[in-house]
Amino acid sequence: MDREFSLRLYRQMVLIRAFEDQAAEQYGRGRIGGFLHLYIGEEACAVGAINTLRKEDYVVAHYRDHGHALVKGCSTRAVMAELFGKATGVSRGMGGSMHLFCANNRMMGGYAIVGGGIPIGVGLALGIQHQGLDQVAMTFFGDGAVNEGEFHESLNLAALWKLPVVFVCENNLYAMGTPLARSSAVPEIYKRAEAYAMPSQQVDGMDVEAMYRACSEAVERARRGDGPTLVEALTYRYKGHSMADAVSYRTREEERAWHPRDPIARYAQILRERGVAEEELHRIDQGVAAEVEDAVRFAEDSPDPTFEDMVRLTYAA
Amino acid sequence: MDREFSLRLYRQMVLIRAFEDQAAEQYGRGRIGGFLHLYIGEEACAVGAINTLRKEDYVVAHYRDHGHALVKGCSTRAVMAELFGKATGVSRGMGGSMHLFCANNRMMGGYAIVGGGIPIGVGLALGIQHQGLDQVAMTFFGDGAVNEGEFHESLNLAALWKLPVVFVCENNLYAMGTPLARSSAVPEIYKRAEAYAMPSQQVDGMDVEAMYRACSEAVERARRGDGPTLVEALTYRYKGHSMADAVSYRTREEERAWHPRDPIARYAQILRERGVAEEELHRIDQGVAAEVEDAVRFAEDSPDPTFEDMVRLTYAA
Amino acid sequence: MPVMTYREAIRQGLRELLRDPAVFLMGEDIGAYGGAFAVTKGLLDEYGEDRIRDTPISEAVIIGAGIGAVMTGVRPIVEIMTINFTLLAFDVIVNHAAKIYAMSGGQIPIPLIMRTVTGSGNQLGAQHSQNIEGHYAMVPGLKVVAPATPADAQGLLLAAYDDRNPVLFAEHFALYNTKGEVSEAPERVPLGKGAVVRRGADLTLISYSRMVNVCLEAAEMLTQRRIDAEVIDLRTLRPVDYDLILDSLNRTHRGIVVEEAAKGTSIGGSIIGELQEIAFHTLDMPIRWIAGEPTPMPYNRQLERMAIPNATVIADAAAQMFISPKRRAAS
Amino acid sequence: MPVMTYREAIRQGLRELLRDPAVFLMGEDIGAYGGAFAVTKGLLDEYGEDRIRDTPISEAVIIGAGIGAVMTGVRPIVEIMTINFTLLAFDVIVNHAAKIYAMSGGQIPIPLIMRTVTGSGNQLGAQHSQNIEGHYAMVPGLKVVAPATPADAQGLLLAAYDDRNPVLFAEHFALYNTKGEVSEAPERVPLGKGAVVRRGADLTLISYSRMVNVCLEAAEMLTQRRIDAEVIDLRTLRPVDYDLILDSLNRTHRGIVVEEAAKGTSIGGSIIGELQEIAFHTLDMPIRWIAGEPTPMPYNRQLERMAIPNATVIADAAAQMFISPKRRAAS
Ligand SMILES: Cc1ncc(C[n+]2csc(CCOP(=O)(O)OP(=O)(O)O)c2C)c(N)n1
Ligand SMILES: Cc1ncc(C[n+]2csc(CCOP(=O)(O)OP(=O)(O)O)c2C)c(N)n1
Ligand SMILES: [Mg+2]
Ligand SMILES: [Mg+2]
Repeated sequence: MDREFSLRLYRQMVLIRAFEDQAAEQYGRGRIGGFLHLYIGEEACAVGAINTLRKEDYVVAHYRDHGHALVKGCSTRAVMAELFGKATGVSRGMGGSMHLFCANNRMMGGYAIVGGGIPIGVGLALGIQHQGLDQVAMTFFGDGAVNEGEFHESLNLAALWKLPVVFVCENNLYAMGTPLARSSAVPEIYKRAEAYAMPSQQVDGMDVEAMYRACSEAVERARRGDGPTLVEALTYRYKGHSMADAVSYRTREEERAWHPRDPIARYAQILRERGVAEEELHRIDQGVAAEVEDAVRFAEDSPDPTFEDMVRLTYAA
Repeated sequence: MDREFSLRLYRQMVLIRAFEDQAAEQYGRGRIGGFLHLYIGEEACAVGAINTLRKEDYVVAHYRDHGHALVKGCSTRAVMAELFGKATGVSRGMGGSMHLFCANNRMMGGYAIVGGGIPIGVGLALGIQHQGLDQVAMTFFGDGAVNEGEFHESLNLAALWKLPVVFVCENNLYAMGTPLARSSAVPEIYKRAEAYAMPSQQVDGMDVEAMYRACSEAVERARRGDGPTLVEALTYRYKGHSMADAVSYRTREEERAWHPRDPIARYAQILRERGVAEEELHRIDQGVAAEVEDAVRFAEDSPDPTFEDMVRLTYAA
Repeated sequence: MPVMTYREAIRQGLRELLRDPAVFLMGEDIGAYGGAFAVTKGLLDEYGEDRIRDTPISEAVIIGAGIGAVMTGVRPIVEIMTINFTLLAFDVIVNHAAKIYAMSGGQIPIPLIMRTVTGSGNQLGAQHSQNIEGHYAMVPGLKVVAPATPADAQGLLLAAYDDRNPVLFAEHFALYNTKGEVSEAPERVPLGKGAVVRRGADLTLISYSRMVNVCLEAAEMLTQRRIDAEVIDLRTLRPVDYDLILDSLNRTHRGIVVEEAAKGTSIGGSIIGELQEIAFHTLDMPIRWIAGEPTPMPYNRQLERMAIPNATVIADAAAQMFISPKRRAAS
Repeated sequence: MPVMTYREAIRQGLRELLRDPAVFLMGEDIGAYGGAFAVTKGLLDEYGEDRIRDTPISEAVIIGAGIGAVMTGVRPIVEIMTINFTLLAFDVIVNHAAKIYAMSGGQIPIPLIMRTVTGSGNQLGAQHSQNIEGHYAMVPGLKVVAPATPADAQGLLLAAYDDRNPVLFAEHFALYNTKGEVSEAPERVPLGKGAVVRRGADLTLISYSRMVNVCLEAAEMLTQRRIDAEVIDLRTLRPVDYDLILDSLNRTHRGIVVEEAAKGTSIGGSIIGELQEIAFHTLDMPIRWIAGEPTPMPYNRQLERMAIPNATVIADAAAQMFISPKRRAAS
């Protein structure tokens, strides 16, 4: 893999982690409200997957969506400002952490209804197909979402109509406190695609290049007009489901077992082995830290949206 | 197969057909309202499947439910009276053709929402399991219903919890005017069960004994506590979707090709080959004709439910 | 002006919209079957499979895919066979279609037309006889339209296409064969504007969809009793045209809201709730509220008839308002 | 009487019901996780997996399986994590749970308790901040309960268990930590009966769930202005206790309906629609209707606060009713 591109992947993962750490801190200070779902541990999924896309391709995410928004091109400032509920936020302070939208970057939203983004991803692909474009839609969701009926309806329609959509299931083994084996009769999620004769694959979601490779293949297939793919990324969220979660449903041993697989530490090691200097990595880390701090300041200094904004935004004129 | 039992299967199929013919006629005369969905051609499905059940087992059906109700033990009179909307109908004239209920016979309803009965079948099985009983729930639906999300949620839950339920998909190749291949990415419906590691089987739904055998196995599995099965019955509706359907979406050739497979004619032939006398079959036919005529008279002579009935039946006291 | 049925008027409207290559139709049995109510009959042959898309029976993804598609700039017109089945897509409509524009801070409008069929009265039983448009008319972010005439059906459909918001378009099955004049050149009927379909001085009947015809019938009956009723067709249920209603009540000082939906399940309550605040002092007496029986719809023909308001009931209620308002209100 | 939180009162109520071996609980994360709002915390250890069933995220089949199960005589109490997610089961609740008793001609009652959590005010954004109980309260065949106090929460839960109909039981997340006295011995609070929670002579505030507390606060403020407000807690939203409201209005002659839900999305309109007919001549002026802003709920904290009624707004509106009713109504 091209050196510059590798460093880009690395930087994005580091950015997400730093962003999430900062978000957690600001949440603790009461500057961020609502639910906050951190993506720490899962960075390789969004980074590997979304880097296979072009700017004009579409992304849909669930509520654990900071990473997806940042990788798809939303500015760190605008994402942080959204978490602060400010008018300068990606969604003007109307959406919050769970609802990051950025039409310019074709980040078509985070959705707080489990599974809710899946049919929308199908629809984006339908719109692409109808226009005869060679774009792709990629839709992210968790392992818990695959038991919603909409997942099934979406896979069937996408396969039936050969729509250019890539379904990315971020299987972090838990849906809130429910382990996959207690919610899915068959815990290998990628197998669900067989019922629709849809290609599918299980990938190491802690390995950013593996994610990139698997999604590249899926995106190419979609772009060629050969229809959808289901990619199951095996990953782990290091933190609780949201800031409110005391994580009593899994053992500390299990958590520790995942740390050697940390997507960032592992990739840093790979880059070192490929000859990237320690200080280069360090420079990246520092650049990211500055970027996130700047974003916090920006968010703090930004104005709130107004009551008139709220009223006006109920209907498009 | 035991002679008496075979004749019972035969008689039930003949009864359904005669009932449906009569219903069509009465519909033409305006005595039956609403939508009327005939089961002509599909008789072997309900007859083969439901005869594997005990009286205390449960059945749930869709709106094409006359056959299921008759086989599960509802009286011909009460079913016909329901179609006439009379107070003596199985559902007191409140449900009509699409909503046949008979709690005594554990006919737990026909449902007019496609797929609507499927979760209810799962729930019946859950109630059975919670009580530690060895009963079984059987739920019928069409090929169109498998694309509803509820089908998928139901299969997953039933498989995950090993519930004693048998899913019977009556695949008559069309959902209204939509052929299966244009609605399902994989037209082999039984394959959908694999996504949940659920046993499944495709059966000739025009062969009453084949249906009986396949469902016996499924029912035994459920009764043993080994969980659900999906049975896909390949069948054909000879008439339109409902009385309003001019059947313009399929060819007369296709229809004709199914006639040699007529479940009743074929089974009559088999019975003859097994030594049943022509006149015995004839006697059955005549008995059935009389039964259906009696049912029509009964329905005609029955009173309507009252306004007070309607008001009272909004809530259980 | 040519006379055509409500069904033909809608079909013509769809043809007009299909001139835009971004438009395509999507729904269950709208193609090969010609539509459960024959509205889209013939369109598959005219426009082909890419423009007239038969879908699986998957209401949630039909609407959901519609939402995603409009985000790319195309204009699917989705159809749910009857409004009863929209309940399977309730989350998609209410949690998604209605909220994305606001949640995105106004970046992403959802100009999605959702055609569906409402109504009771055909002995279809409880699951197939609901007037659920009222549920949608409660939801901020949605617009809801329920035309009563061929011209309005076509004109509102065209206006819904111009609108940048999700529009639930509720056609009434019992109106499909009713006829009326429809202008040759496509003419918009603006969303959010009701119409006075009968001028009258004594009393205002406020209604929508099929019940407008029933109100007109009642108004006719009332002439016998020398009562001159005005009839308002709301046409759009969200937003409601309160200006028009107020103007009428300021002249008549008496009003009846008439709905086919089971009482309390549509917008009658909300309308009265608003009106009694803004029109209290122009009202000689309380607004009467006539609606369907609050019960699951029975199959039996007689009972079903009794469960739905008819012209006699409306005319009687109206007449009573001119006899002894005090007694009535106190009873 | 012991003092406990709303959360504990419900948990105690569930324990009381779990004495019946036919009862079991079923829902997302109610077991190992202890419930999203910790209501069922500890119950898995006490009752085991067969009685406290964690489900997949499949709202439709959670409710649907509940319906089927009650038909066999067992008594699942199903939980949908928040009322926003019940929209994915809207068909199952409205087309099935609400209608089976009637459609079956009264053979098959559906005594299913559907617990869920309503409310806004926690910056959860548009998809997670809806008070959808009002949608259900429209539906014939359903009963809907929304308790405001620990004692009512427990008492209504027990009464819901005695009832033979489907009951949507809407708890408010912001009330879980509020405390109140709850009798030691389980005490039923009948469905369909409201309560006067504050006696007053001048004005009636009609509300439910968390807004009852806000109304009490407003009533307290009003004493400063020498206005003595009565506060009614509806407790059950379907059926509404009109007798209680009427009795109150006959004494006070002025009323305000207060709802947290976006205006027009709950039962306020229906209640006013009914009241102005049956109470017109006892009313000195129109009933005021105070509810949430009709907009998808914004995330921003200040805007969210502005979108939900508060005590000051209610008190001001009440005070205005004693200044110049004519001017107000005309404005
Ligand atoms: C329809 C719906 N049901 C329930 C919830 C509550 N909820 C929020 S997140 C979540 C778990 C989802 O888990 P998963 O899909 O695995 O995603 P993860 O959080 O692990 O990334 C649940 C149950 C919801 N938001 N929407
Ligand atoms: C949820 C829902 N969507 C649509 C319909 C309209 N509808 C009634 S029957 C039917 C076709 C169902 O076909 P299938 O499941 O194959 O059963 P069949 O009629 O062939 O027995 C449709 C679309 C409905 N009743 N419910
Ligand atoms: Mg997960
Ligand atoms: Mg079929």
